[in-house]
Amino acid sequence: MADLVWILVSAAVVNNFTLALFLGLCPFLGVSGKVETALRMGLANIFVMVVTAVAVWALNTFLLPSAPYLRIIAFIIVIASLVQIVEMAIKKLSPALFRALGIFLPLITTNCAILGLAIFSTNRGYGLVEGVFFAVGAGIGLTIALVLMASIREQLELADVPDAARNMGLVLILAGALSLAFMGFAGLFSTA
Amino acid sequence: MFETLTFRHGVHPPELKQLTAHLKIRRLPYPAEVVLPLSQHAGTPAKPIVRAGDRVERGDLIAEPDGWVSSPVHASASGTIMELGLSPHPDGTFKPALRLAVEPFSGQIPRPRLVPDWRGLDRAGLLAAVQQAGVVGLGGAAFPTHVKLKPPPDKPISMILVNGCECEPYLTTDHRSMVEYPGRVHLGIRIMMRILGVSKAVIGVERNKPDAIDALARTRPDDLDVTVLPLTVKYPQGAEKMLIEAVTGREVPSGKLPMDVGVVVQNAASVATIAEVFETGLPLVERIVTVTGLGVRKPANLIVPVGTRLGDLLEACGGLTDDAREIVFGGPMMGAAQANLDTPLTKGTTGVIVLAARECKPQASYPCIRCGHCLDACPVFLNPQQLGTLAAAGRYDEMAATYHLNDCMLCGCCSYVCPSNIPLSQQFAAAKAALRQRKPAA
Amino acid sequence: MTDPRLLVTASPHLRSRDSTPTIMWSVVGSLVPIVVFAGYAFGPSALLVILASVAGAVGAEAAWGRTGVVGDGSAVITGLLLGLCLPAGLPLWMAALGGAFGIGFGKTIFGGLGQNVFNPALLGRAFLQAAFPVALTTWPAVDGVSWWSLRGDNFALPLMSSQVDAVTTATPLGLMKFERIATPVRDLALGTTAGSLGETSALLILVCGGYLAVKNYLNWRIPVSILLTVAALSGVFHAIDAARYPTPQFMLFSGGLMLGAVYMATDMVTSPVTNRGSWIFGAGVGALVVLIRLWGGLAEGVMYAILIMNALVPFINRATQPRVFGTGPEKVSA
Amino acid sequence: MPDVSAFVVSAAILGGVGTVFAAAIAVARTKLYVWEDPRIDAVAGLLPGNNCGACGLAGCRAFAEQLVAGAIQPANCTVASPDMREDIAGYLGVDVGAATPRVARLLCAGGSDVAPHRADYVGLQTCRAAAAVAGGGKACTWGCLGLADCREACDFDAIYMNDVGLPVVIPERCTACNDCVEACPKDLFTLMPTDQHLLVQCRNLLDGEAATGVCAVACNGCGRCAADGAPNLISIESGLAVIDYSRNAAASPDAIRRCPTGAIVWVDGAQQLGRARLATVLEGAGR
Amino acid sequence: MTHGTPSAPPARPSASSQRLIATLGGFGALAGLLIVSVFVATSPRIRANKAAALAAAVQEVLAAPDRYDTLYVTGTTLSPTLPAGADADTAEAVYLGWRGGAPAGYAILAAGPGFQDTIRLLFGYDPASSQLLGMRVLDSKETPGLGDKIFKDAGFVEQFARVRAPLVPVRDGQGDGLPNELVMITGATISSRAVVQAINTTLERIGPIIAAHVPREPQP
Amino acid sequence: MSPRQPAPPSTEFTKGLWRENPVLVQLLGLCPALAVTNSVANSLVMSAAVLFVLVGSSLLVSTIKRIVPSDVRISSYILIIATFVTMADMILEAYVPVVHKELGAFVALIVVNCIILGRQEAFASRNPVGRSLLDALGMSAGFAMTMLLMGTVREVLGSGTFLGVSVFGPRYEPWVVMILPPGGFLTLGVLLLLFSWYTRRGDARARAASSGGADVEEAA
Ligand SMILES: Cc1cc2nc3c(=O)[nH]c(=O)nc-3n(C[C@H](O)[C@H](O)[C@H](O)COP(=O)(O)O)c2cc1C
Ligand SMILES: Cc1cc2nc3c(=O)[nH]c(=O)nc-3n(C[C@H](O)[C@H](O)[C@H](O)COP(=O)(O)O)c2cc1C
Ligand SMILES: Cc1cc2nc3c(=O)[nH]c(=O)nc-3n(C[C@H](O)[C@H](O)[C@H](O)COP(=O)(O)O)c2cc1C
Ligand SMILES: Cc1cc2nc3c(=O)[nH]c(=O)nc-3n(C[C@H](O)[C@H](O)[C@H](O)CO)c2cc1C
Ligand code: SF4
Ligand code: SF4
Ligand code: SF4
Ligand code: SF4
Ligand code: FES
Repeated sequence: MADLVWILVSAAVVNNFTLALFLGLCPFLGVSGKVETALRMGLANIFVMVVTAVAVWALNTFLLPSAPYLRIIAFIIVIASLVQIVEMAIKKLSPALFRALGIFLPLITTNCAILGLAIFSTNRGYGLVEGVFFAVGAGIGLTIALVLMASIREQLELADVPDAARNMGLVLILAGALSLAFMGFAGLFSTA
Repeated sequence: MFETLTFRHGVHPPELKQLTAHLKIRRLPYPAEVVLPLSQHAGTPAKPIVRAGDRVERGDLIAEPDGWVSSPVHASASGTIMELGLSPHPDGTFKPALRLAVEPFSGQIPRPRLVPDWRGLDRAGLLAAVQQAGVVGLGGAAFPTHVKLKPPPDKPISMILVNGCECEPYLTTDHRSMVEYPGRVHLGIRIMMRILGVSKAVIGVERNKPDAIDALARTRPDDLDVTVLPLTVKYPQGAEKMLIEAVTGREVPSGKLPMDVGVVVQNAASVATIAEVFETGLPLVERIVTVTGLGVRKPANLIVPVGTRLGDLLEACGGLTDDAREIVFGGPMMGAAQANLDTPLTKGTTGVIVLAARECKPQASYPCIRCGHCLDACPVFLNPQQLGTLAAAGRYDEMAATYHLNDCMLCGCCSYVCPSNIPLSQQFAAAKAALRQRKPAA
Repeated sequence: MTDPRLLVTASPHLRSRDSTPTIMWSVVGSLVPIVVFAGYAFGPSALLVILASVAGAVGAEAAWGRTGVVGDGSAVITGLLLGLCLPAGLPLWMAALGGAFGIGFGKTIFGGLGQNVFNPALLGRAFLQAAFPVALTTWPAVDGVSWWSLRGDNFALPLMSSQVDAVTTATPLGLMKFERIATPVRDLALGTTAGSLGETSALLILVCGGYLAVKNYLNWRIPVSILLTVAALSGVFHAIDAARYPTPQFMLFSGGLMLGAVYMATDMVTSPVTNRGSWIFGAGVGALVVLIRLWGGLAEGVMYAILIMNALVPFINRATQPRVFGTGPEKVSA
Repeated sequence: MPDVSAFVVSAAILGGVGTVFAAAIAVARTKLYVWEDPRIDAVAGLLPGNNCGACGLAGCRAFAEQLVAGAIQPANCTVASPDMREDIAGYLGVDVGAATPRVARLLCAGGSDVAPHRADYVGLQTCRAAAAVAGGGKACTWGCLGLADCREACDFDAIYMNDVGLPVVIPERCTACNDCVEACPKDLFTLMPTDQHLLVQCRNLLDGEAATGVCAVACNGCGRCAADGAPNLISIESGLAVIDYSRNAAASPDAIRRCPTGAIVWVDGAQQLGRARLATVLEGAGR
Repeated sequence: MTHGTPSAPPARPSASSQRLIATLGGFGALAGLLIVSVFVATSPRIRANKAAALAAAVQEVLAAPDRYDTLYVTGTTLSPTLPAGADADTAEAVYLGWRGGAPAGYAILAAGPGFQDTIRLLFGYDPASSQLLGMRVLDSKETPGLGDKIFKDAGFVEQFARVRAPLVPVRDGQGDGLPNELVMITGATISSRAVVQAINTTLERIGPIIAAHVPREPQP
Repeated sequence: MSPRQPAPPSTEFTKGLWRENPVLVQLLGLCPALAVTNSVANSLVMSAAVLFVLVGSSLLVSTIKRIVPSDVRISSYILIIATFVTMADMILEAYVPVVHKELGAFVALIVVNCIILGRQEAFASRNPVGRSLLDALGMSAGFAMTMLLMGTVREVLGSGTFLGVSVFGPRYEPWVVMILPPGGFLTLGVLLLLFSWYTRRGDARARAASSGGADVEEAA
């Protein structure tokens, strides 16, 4: 249990996917403009990550032992196709949910964070439960980073930012500051 | 009870009332000309019924109300109507007004009893008489009094609340009225009680006017349920929502009126005026005005004919000092600066403050440091910090939709406390104006 | 009467006397005793380090800020506070670099005073700590050296590492975390222990902060909620396992908590504007301090706790908009 | 160790995975597909994307939907260049359509040289804020305050403030989006078709010397233009000349010749509002 | 972008399902073939690299044995053969070194959470004397300049060739001189403790298994 | 760019360097740009891998673009890209094992690198083979340029070395933060600010040069 907590906390804050591992930055910059959108994107991410964790576990257990060199390609295809199908299903079954979360799904599919999750949990040899905890932690971490950044950016939209700094450079510097702040979580729960 | 009766938040500006608080009310000599705007009240402007060259006596009707939420205008002096033209208005624009040349040596004797005796009137008659006498609120907004005295039947009124706070610094108009005419206040309450069918009245007075509290308590008629309630000295204690909160502990719901909580709030001088018009039979043609500030030579509390031009008034007060710099109608917290000495005083002018240059050095503005002092000051619990940032970005719709701009009463507390000197309430006034202008177009 | 040339301005025509520069310079004034105490405890090195970080901060403000903003005094505060959370033996070039980074990347880039998200002084320190972790955790010993001696290689050449091996020692928090040795609270309160320049005299900081709180230049709710949260949480854990977790008194008076709670968490620009938000912010800082100190990898967590909560401030502000008069359930505001 | 079987296995796995998911997608797209006219996105992509609302619709995408539906014509987008309109028309196979171009016109010529301030306004430097403080301190309370709210409101950089502090509209850039009209607290902008040339650049309701006392180029209501212009084209209402544009066809520059203050003008292209203009007006009026 | 005006408005999806499946299936098979070819070409080198890296590490922690055997942990015993169903790359193993015909100690893998992320290391251990023989960090993300001293600080690493299990971490200058004390790195206490902890926990589990194992030199 | 005539081939190459630089302008592929630029060597190897994948898949995609049905377009591209990535991964592991280990998962993550998929979607699937090749080369060069820039700044400040060679001498105090995550964000942030400052200055100049009468009057 303690290990599971550590996996979750570590993925969420200590080794935050966005701020410490540099995963999923393109959408991080793209959809962190509004808190509302950021939150939805985060939730959609958690969902896809859990789906991914399960798929990865299945692949690692049943298919890949016989052909480990197909790992990358199998992961990506399975994830991409799964998400596409889920997307279509949501669009059909619940248009409201689709508008809220679904529109982010294609953005997420082709995103480092998802494949990164797959590769990390494979490298660390996570089982199904550990993998899901890892996925939830990573998703929460991504959501935290997105929402924090979005609320900061909403505030800065009204600030007197010099024209020359009104671009993504500023967002990256903010991410740097956030990343500095998150260094405070280093070593959390890692030593008894 | 010590220091308990008040509202939450608010500010403590210096009171600065000592210049005129002790001065007896005097009568201003008639000027050579008065200018009577057709729009001296909230609501539809009055319709003129005289033409250039007409001769009128003091108190004669010269413009009649145009509908229910409207108020008539009466000649404030005997003389001749010169023209109906545009005249500068206290709101900074030019508005239609009747110019009247005052007869130089007239005794200014009005026709007898233009307003009937109140004792013989029923409710409807009283209400009609109040409207015909041109009585409007003298607390600043000049809202026609008869409208407030006829609430819709589904809004039962249980209390009359007389606003004797005069929380604005400098002003002593209501103060002197209460000290010198406490009987009129009580008579006014009696008449309002009859109109509204209410038996309970409370007079709220800030503790810094002990002589007024004393005078009102001394003259209180035994047969009326009237309480004189001393209140904490804090701005804006006199704002009606704050006053109601202090006295009843209830909040007037956002977007609602005092009558929604069963209260009618009327300024003390307005109440005295109701009594006065019935007592004298003369409609509302003059009012008490405090002329004060470091920029005027002889500060005074004056009875002034409505329509007297600012320049004439100041001259009667010894003129401006050499360093007079800014002239404000109303109190220093909410009053409006005037650019034109030809502007006439209207029924709603509570005071004239002349600020000296040393009082109004323009202070440098700094960026907002998010100190939150404005949030702690705002009596209606808005977030002026956020509103100010949104205003600067021109996001007026968001201000109204999310941050309750419409609840802002422009009291100026936020601007007063802001250490960065951000003109918050001015931004809000501008935002409201922009939204108002945009609304009808859309 | 001749028409005077009148002025027309918007109401209100009266303004309170406080102004932003007044507030800022008052804070500077209130920091003077703390700086003097740092000088007394750590010798000339202390004053040099503080001077260097102020120079870095003010220099950056003058170079990159809008014209004429140095006079508002806020950059001086940044420099002073940064200096106060550095070790005395730090090479001066690092102190100046920290000040310049804090102002440049923590403030002017957002548009200067009032626009920043993170506390510039702490951002500068976080940068320094991540850049030069060893130098930033080299604590000179408090006693056994003459007042006049430098407490480290303050004069190391820019970009170069220090050449002198100073006498160093562990901080009370380091001793606690890694050795489970508690320093007596009396020593902590009086400031006779090792640590950064301003984390030494908790009592003095409380007194100076009290002055600012009385003048309403800082929001007392923030330090109060931080200290209460730390005391409560550490009290609970100490009660559960006294051998493992330090006493609340130790937690309150050790490390940078006092300086952080009184002077840094209260930076109005980077803390919530609402009073309800301030309580939440303070509680958050307190909880994070306890979390990092008790279970984190670092001995001290005040800086990171405040920075992390800084990042949450826009969110807290959104979530704690005041209840507008005449709407919703009536509540008595704090 | 890799031998032939590895090749077979991997080809089979990947081929199989590909096949399975292709089949799944094939099923999904028939069962789950939600159709949306792709032309809407395409047309929205061809529009300028300013979302200015000048077309009267809620942004460019709404305009695109209407275009695809055939409810409106490409020319209704005043912001798009002629090329862009043609692209859209070509793409949808419809007519570009025609709309009379309109531009914003300023109804004031009282720059700082001719219309003085009575009092010094100090405070927030926007027209909107100043207007609420004793009208901004300008002697003519109808006149332009020159604090450029309109320029700030214009998304198309079509307005610049000239040497006497008046906003000048650059007709080539103006898209008639109405933003400046809404921004001006003194209601000094109006959108006019470019084929209307006669214009009274004044809204001051005072007459005679009261008017010229506050602004040298104010309309003083003397009535000369009404007399010189076509019958019923111009009338004087409360001290101001008012043009009846329904009779625009009868308008000619004759009407402006005798105007003593130059308040009425004949515009073609940009309005002339600077010092240079004043010199010619006053010279022409023999003053 | 160069595509300018889009061409004809795309109508509803058109391709037949068979074509879909054929395309994706075909590409899949093709891709599989390509990858396998490269795999076949590179895998000997990759394996050699890995083996070399492992050999170097074992060399270091067992003080240069002549050679070593891979023993897989099967339940509570060690066996030279891969347990059924396990994968050679992932199955837990220890390495038994031989020097001059005698066992030179076991090289054991250990891992544990460090300051930033998991630290993975290999250490040499002699069950007879409970003596450590050496330690090498294989993988860590510890902070450069601080935490990375656990493999860059020679003084720290050398201690592992002498110290006895179970290890007891002590601060510099504060130990009692006992044989199982290990001096931590000042400024990187956490990382050094993490190393100690990882070794101790691994030994707790594997120590008895190793102790029970009788080294038998397999036939060359 | 005029939508009607195609641009000369040379600009297909040069646009990627500056005007449409994938990292600085399109803000794509940021993850590797931040994650692996903590040393110049890593940056270079990563750039080479991207070059290999981008060029390979662009060639293939532009060749087969006609036979892929639109519903499985993206899936097929991903399949193709993943194939090249897997190949690159194995080749790197075989020939530069040390760097491969440092790059970690980021070689595999080239699959989802937004630059590559973006180029297939936006360019290779609509253009002939030759142009696609130029485009791919240009984009890779632009990527490599930025990576090199970042790698240089971060290695020089963060370790005091360039490609492992000391720059400031032995007494240099490295700014460790530069090779940590915050340093990556800060470096790219500053780079973007400088870039935008530079382009804005250029724009302002161009504007001043081509300004019409109105702007002249405005200046007066
Ligand atoms: C649009 C409007 C409508 C009002 N209608 C009523 C009304 O129907 N009855 C009433 O008693 N007061 C009415 N009031 C008067 C207000 O209660 C209040 O007394 C007046 O606005 C002056 O308040 P102030 O000086 O605090 O601004 C109305 C006010 C406004 C602005
Ligand atoms: C901020 C503010 C302060 C006010 N202060 C006073 C005051 O001190 N005395 C007063 O009679 N009315 C004051 N008013 C006006 C009252 O709200 C209310 O309109 C008035 O008492 C109604 O009486 P009337 O209609 O007779 O004027 C204030 C209004 C506002 C918005
Ligand atoms: C940016 C940064 C990185 C750090 N990295 C490590 C690390 O990798 N390993 C470690 O044990 N401690 C690390 N620390 C923790 C501190 O140096 C901590 O004070 C130290 O581990 C304990 O100090 P001591 O050994 O002097 O008692 C780091 C601290 C900071 C601020
Ligand atoms: C009570 C108080 C505390 C402050 N604390 C800090 C601080 O911790 N760090 C800092 O850089 N500036 C501080 N300032 C100064 C100023 O608010 C700060 O530089 C702003 O963040 C710059 O926008 C403080 C100011 C006040 C009034
Ligand atoms: S002016 Fe408006 S926002 Fe400001 S304190 Fe008064 S009511 Fe609140
Ligand atoms: S009082 Fe002024 S500085 Fe303080 S938060 Fe409000 S607007 Fe900002
Ligand atoms: S804001 Fe006015 S000037 Fe600018 S484009 Fe719109 S209508 Fe024309
Ligand atoms: S036209 Fe109106 S908005 Fe424009 S500067 Fe003049 S007053 Fe301001
Ligand atoms: S490279 Fe784009 S999300 Fe990582």
